[in-house]
Amino acid sequence: MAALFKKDWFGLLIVVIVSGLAIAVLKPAFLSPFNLYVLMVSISYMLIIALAQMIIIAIGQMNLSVGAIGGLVAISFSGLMEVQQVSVPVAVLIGLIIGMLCGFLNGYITVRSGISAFIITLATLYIFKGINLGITEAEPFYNIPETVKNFGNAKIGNTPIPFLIIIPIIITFLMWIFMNRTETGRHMLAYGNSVQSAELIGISSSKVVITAHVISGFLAAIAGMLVVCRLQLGTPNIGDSWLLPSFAAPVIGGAILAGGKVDVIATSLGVLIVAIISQALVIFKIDPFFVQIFLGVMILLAVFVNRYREYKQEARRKIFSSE
Amino acid sequence: MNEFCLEISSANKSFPGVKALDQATFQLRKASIHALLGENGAGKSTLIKIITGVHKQDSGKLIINGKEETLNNPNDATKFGISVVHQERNLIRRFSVGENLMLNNMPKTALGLIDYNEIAIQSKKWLKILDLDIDPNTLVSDLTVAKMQLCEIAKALSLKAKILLLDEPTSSLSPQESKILFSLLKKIVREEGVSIVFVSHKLEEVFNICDDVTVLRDGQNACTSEDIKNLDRQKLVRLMIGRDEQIVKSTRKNQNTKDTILALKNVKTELGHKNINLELNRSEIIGLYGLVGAGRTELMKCLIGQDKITDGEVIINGKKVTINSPKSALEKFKIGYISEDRKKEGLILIHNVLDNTSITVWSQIKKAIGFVSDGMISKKVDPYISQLEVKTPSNYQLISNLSGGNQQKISVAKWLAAGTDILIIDEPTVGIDIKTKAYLHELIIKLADDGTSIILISSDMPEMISLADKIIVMNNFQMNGIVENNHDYDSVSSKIMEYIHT
Amino acid sequence: DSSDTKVALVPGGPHPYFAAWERAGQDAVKDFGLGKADYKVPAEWDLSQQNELIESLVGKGYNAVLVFPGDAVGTNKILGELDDAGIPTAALAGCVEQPTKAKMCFGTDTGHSAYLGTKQLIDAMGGKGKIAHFTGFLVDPNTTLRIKAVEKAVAEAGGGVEIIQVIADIDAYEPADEKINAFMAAQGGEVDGIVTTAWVPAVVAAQALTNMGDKRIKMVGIDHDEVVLTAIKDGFVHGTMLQNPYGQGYIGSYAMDKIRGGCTFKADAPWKATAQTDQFIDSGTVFVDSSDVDTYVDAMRGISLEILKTFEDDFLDC
Amino acid sequence: MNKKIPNFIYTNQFGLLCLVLIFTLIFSTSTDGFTSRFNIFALSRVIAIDIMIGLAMMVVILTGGLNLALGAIGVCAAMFGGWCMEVLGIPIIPSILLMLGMGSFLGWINGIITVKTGVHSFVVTLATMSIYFGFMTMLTEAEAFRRLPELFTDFGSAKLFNKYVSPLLLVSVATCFALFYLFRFTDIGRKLIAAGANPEAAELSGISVNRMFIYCHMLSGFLGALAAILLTTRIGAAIPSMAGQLGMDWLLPAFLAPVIGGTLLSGGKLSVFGTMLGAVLVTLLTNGLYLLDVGEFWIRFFLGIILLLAVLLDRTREYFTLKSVIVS
Ligand SMILES: Nc1ncnc2c1ncn2[C@@H]1O[C@H](COP(=O)(O)OP(=O)(O)OP(=O)(O)O)[C@@H](O)[C@H]1O
Ligand SMILES: Nc1ncnc2c1ncn2[C@@H]1O[C@H](COP(=O)(O)OP(=O)(O)OP(=O)(O)O)[C@@H](O)[C@H]1O
Ligand SMILES: [Mg+2]
Ligand SMILES: [Mg+2]
Repeated sequence: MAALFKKDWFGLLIVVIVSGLAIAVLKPAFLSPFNLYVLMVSISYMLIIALAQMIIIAIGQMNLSVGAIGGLVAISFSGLMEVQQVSVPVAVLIGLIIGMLCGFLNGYITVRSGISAFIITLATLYIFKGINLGITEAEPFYNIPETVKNFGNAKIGNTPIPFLIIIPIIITFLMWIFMNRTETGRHMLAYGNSVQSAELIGISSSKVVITAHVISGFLAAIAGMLVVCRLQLGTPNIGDSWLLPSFAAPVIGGAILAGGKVDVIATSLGVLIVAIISQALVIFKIDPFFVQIFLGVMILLAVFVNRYREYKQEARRKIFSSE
Repeated sequence: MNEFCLEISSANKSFPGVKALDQATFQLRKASIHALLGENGAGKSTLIKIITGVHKQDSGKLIINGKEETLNNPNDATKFGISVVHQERNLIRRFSVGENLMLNNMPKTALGLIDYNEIAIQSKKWLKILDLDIDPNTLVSDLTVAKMQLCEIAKALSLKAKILLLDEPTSSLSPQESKILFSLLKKIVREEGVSIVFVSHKLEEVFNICDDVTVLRDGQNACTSEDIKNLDRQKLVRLMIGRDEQIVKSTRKNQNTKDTILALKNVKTELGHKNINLELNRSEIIGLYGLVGAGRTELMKCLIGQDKITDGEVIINGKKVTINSPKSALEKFKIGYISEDRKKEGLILIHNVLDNTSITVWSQIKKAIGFVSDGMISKKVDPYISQLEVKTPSNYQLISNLSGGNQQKISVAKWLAAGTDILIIDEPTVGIDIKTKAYLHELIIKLADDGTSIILISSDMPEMISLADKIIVMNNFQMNGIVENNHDYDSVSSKIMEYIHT
Repeated sequence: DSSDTKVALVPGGPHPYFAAWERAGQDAVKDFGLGKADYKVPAEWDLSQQNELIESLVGKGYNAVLVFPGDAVGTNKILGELDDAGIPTAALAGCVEQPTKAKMCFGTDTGHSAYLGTKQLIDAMGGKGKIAHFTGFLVDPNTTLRIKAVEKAVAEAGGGVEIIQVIADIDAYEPADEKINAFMAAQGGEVDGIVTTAWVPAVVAAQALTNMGDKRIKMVGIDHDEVVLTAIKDGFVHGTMLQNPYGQGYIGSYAMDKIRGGCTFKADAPWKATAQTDQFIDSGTVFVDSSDVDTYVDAMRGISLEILKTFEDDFLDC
Repeated sequence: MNKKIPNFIYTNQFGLLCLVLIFTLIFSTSTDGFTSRFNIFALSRVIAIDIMIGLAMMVVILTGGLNLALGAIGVCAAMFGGWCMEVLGIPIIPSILLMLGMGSFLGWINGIITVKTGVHSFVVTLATMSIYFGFMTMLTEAEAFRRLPELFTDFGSAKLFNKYVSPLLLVSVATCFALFYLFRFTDIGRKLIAAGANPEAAELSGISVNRMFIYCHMLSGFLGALAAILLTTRIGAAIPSMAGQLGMDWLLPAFLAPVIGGTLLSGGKLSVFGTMLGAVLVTLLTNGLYLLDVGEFWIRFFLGIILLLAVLLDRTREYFTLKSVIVS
């Protein structure tokens, strides 16, 4: 228990459990299979989007172009299938390659120029979104193959678990391994902690930065394609609304924007909290004119609860250190 | 054919506005300990950074094991068996000690994943070698400065390098810790044929362990690979600073005022201090001595209102007061605190010399509607900057580009400029060259003579004994006793040690 | 001279709704001998961007502007300034609020369209049941009009119909998907009808009903997104309220040319009045259900030609 | 001791100035209409507002934080002002003061929460963005205030200097000078910068860091309100959607200008005139591209490319100037 208490994600877990229970008691429909299904669907791509941002936060940078990459991949993916009649696996592959290329571009230019990733990805945000609009002229692609549509809709057996969430779960697991158990992952965190120290230690900036951005692009690509599966159409707007949520989840999960401190589990719980809050707003039929206010207050509350735990922990450490 | 494992010939290195190395030459004999000495800013760290591939020389040759080589990054240096402890701490604060030690060379499981058990086991071994009793799973951010430094040394050793570069490894170590380190260094030189470059401002250490000496002055060689046997302290100092060492004699004028300016009575703090009683008179220097971790810094932070005093009385000029922030400490009670951790708490590295030195005086010198200009600031702080002989191309140089010693001078200068009544000075001469150290000592005495009351925290016993009027010995967040200082090293130091161990 | 007329057709941002304007402009150039009638899209869906674009177009020599107002009020200022510079303007597809310097509003009365759609829905539900309303950004004044119009239609239906939930601010696909599905999960069993009054919610709701395979819940959508039309054909959506973007661009360009040629609007023209303006010309709003979803394009063209035929006589003094 | 201030030509501002001049030259020779009176006037107005938005974000970036609620604060201030002028009939000047007060107040709330809870301003302002905007929508029911005093709205269309320049630009430039003065020549400005650069060191040097951070947030709210006032005079009405959904349309210009202008995202370093030039550069590029006829759907693409080239070019300049310093 004490070990649990020390974990970054413990407070968030409490928030999730308590709010989940509270909502379930007030509105039993919250735990209905269909609602759980819906919750999992919305978590599925948000989780990947959050991880795509998290890995960049880990190295102390920001990726403003996650949404633009996701959008570009989404329309390439659906466009290839509709216009070029490319088969699904090939389209997926090309989509992933595009995502990684975009990420590589971000990372490469950032490292080579020494300009802050914030500016570089802001510029590439325009570029990727520009290509997206240039290709589509703002018109969606509608002819998504049935297999893709079915994937977006199917549940596993008789459970309320959507097929869609399998990939995010695998990816979250892999990301956890990557950030905690691989040398490259640890080097990324070290780099995020202190660029100067990392360089003196002999960690290669270009390797760390480019890898992180490529992974970020890769994840954004997956998210983009998952959204296509889910929406069953490839609209150029995919990704437009990703930016803030992509930051919100890791930051609610205690990530430090300056870098070096991120946690995969806490980020996942951050995603879950945001999803639960926005679902609660619907379930409780909050008047549309109040929705924004509630949303803001809930986010603050969630963060405060987590913060309170840190507070307690700090107080304990102060007393410990005197003994 | 070549007895040198590492050579640098006629190296030049410039930074914007500064020529850090000017035709510098350096030769490291195999299986020897080579002292690299010089004043602050002489170019020692720059030389080391060239050897480790962090910087690239503008011209000049780098010869490793007889062959000319080019190093593009720190990893290249590692490949040649060069490992280093930089002057700045380079541990990843949010990682555990063990992981930091093994960061370049992580043990992996069959699956290619990091094996944390193995990390703990291996790192434990290296910690043991330095007599360090730290759990490898401790976070670095929870360590004291001294322990961090020891961890870095352990890390450098763990690479089993043939050439070991130590840039001021002992700057924040206690004599005991240094002693352990030195016997270890001697052992690896003797038994494993390792060659060591040793940078330090503590000349006793140099005479204690080094074989050869190279001295840099303003980036040029003042001497090259001189055998230590041919040198004595006086000669060495003359090589470094171009004149004889001035011995600071504590000739305090008016230390007999009985005008109590600050008193703590039965103070308790939220950090765990208990029963703290202290009386500071005008013009008095009180020393706080204790081993690292005794809670001296913390006590002072409570005094200036950074952390809370929970019980007891603080009396300033006879009046009971509450100090709730460093701001009111400075503005209302004229108390200043010179931090021991200049990078984190003392200076603003991304700002220039002028802004850093003047940070404490803006409120004082402002005119109507808060007007403060660079000119006004310069007028106020320039005297202190030049008095301390800060080595900087201009007042607009960024602090991060100054050498460590010069950074320390700035963090002192800003408090001189503030003109406080009570000055708390925490480890003032860590990493400071002997010339400046002597100067700082004179300065502290002069300040006290001129009416400032000083609380001096130092882990440097000789420094403490030469400066303080009385010495309070602390251990474990409590006061163990007070020693009246008669400036006789032997008797006072044995009394202090006695108190520490009670 | 018509060949001097250079019309810019400026939508609010990149959006498929307006795609027909491009074709309409080209056809107008051909059919009426205009100098230019170009479709110019702001890079982003943002009032300031739209203003910047319009200003740069004027800088480039366009001398008539048809604009989908980025904001019903906020766009007025620039229209006034264009008017001062002798450039005629009109609001297209959506209206600006009076007082305005726009020569007319040619488009859809958004409130009325929502009202009619809700009426259709209530009919389809047999005059009673529970309704949910999904709509766009609350800060768009049109959204408020739509919410009120739906309420009005419901009130007129007597006590049998009730609005159980309004979900707004879902103009992006991902949040729309999340919220609408959450609604279906919580209220899907209770609700009998859905009316959507913005493009994205219509698409997402149609998709959700299709995915659920639920034909019990009746839905009336808006606009002509393929997803909505397909769902109508498949019977998952009852119908949709269509507008006439092609006609808007085509006739709008024509009207601009006429005005530049010296025509003025008649004082006694058969204007319609809406909540926003009383210089409104309906570009045609039709309700389409499964019976006419395949032929709606022709129907629309018919309406356009109908309007064009009498446009000069009814509205203009030349 | 050498007291020379670093040479202007080595600074980021100089690089930006060059880029602005280069692009002005390119656009004025390769497009028709760029130098037309109408276009320059329109540009000056857009630039004025973007500068103000950029400055408002800059002063929070100074603390190492962000103010996502900037747009929401702006809209709230504008709507509040509209209400004062239209409904309460308060005269223009007091109304403007009230709007500025409103902006500062909302900024103050951001600051207080950030400082007292220690939660990163990103999350705090993400939440307050929702809250402020939600209250605004709820109270106004998204109704605009359109019957503002004519004197007020005329200001937005007024033309100066042979009808080339909007007075809004003068307000923004004056604000730049005021901020420059604040940060360069007053004790409080210097303290703000020091607190942002290294809070711990600043605190121990007798600066009340918390108070400084609150000031920064208040100043941000104040400038946000000022931007909203300019925008309101330009639009001629106070409308809830003037900064887009949740006020987020302001975020891009808000970040672009200061970051291009050399303000450090980690705090403690800013450049007022850099921010100004950043805003000028971005607006210039957008305008030029619209005029260049690159195909409207490709505009964003080219804007991105040029932006990238611009920062890379500036980087190269920096590299070479640094080299020349070493040599000398
Ligand atoms: N990155 C840098 N940029 C600019 N100047 C630098 C940089 N690094 C060092 N310098 C300058 O080069 C000179 C030599 O610095 P160096 O750190 O080598 O001195 P040092 O001998 O190690 O001094 P200390 O004993 O204080 O550590 C100094 O004047 C310093 O200000
Ligand atoms: N960042 C930290 N986190 C947790 N504990 C800490 C931290 N820094 C210091 N401590 C603890 O506080 C105590 C006192 O620290 P510190 O070493 O600064 O004392 P000190 O007497 O001022 O020593 P010195 O001045 O010689 O360094 C130690 O027990 C140390 O473990
Ligand atoms: Mg050094
Ligand atoms: Mg200490």
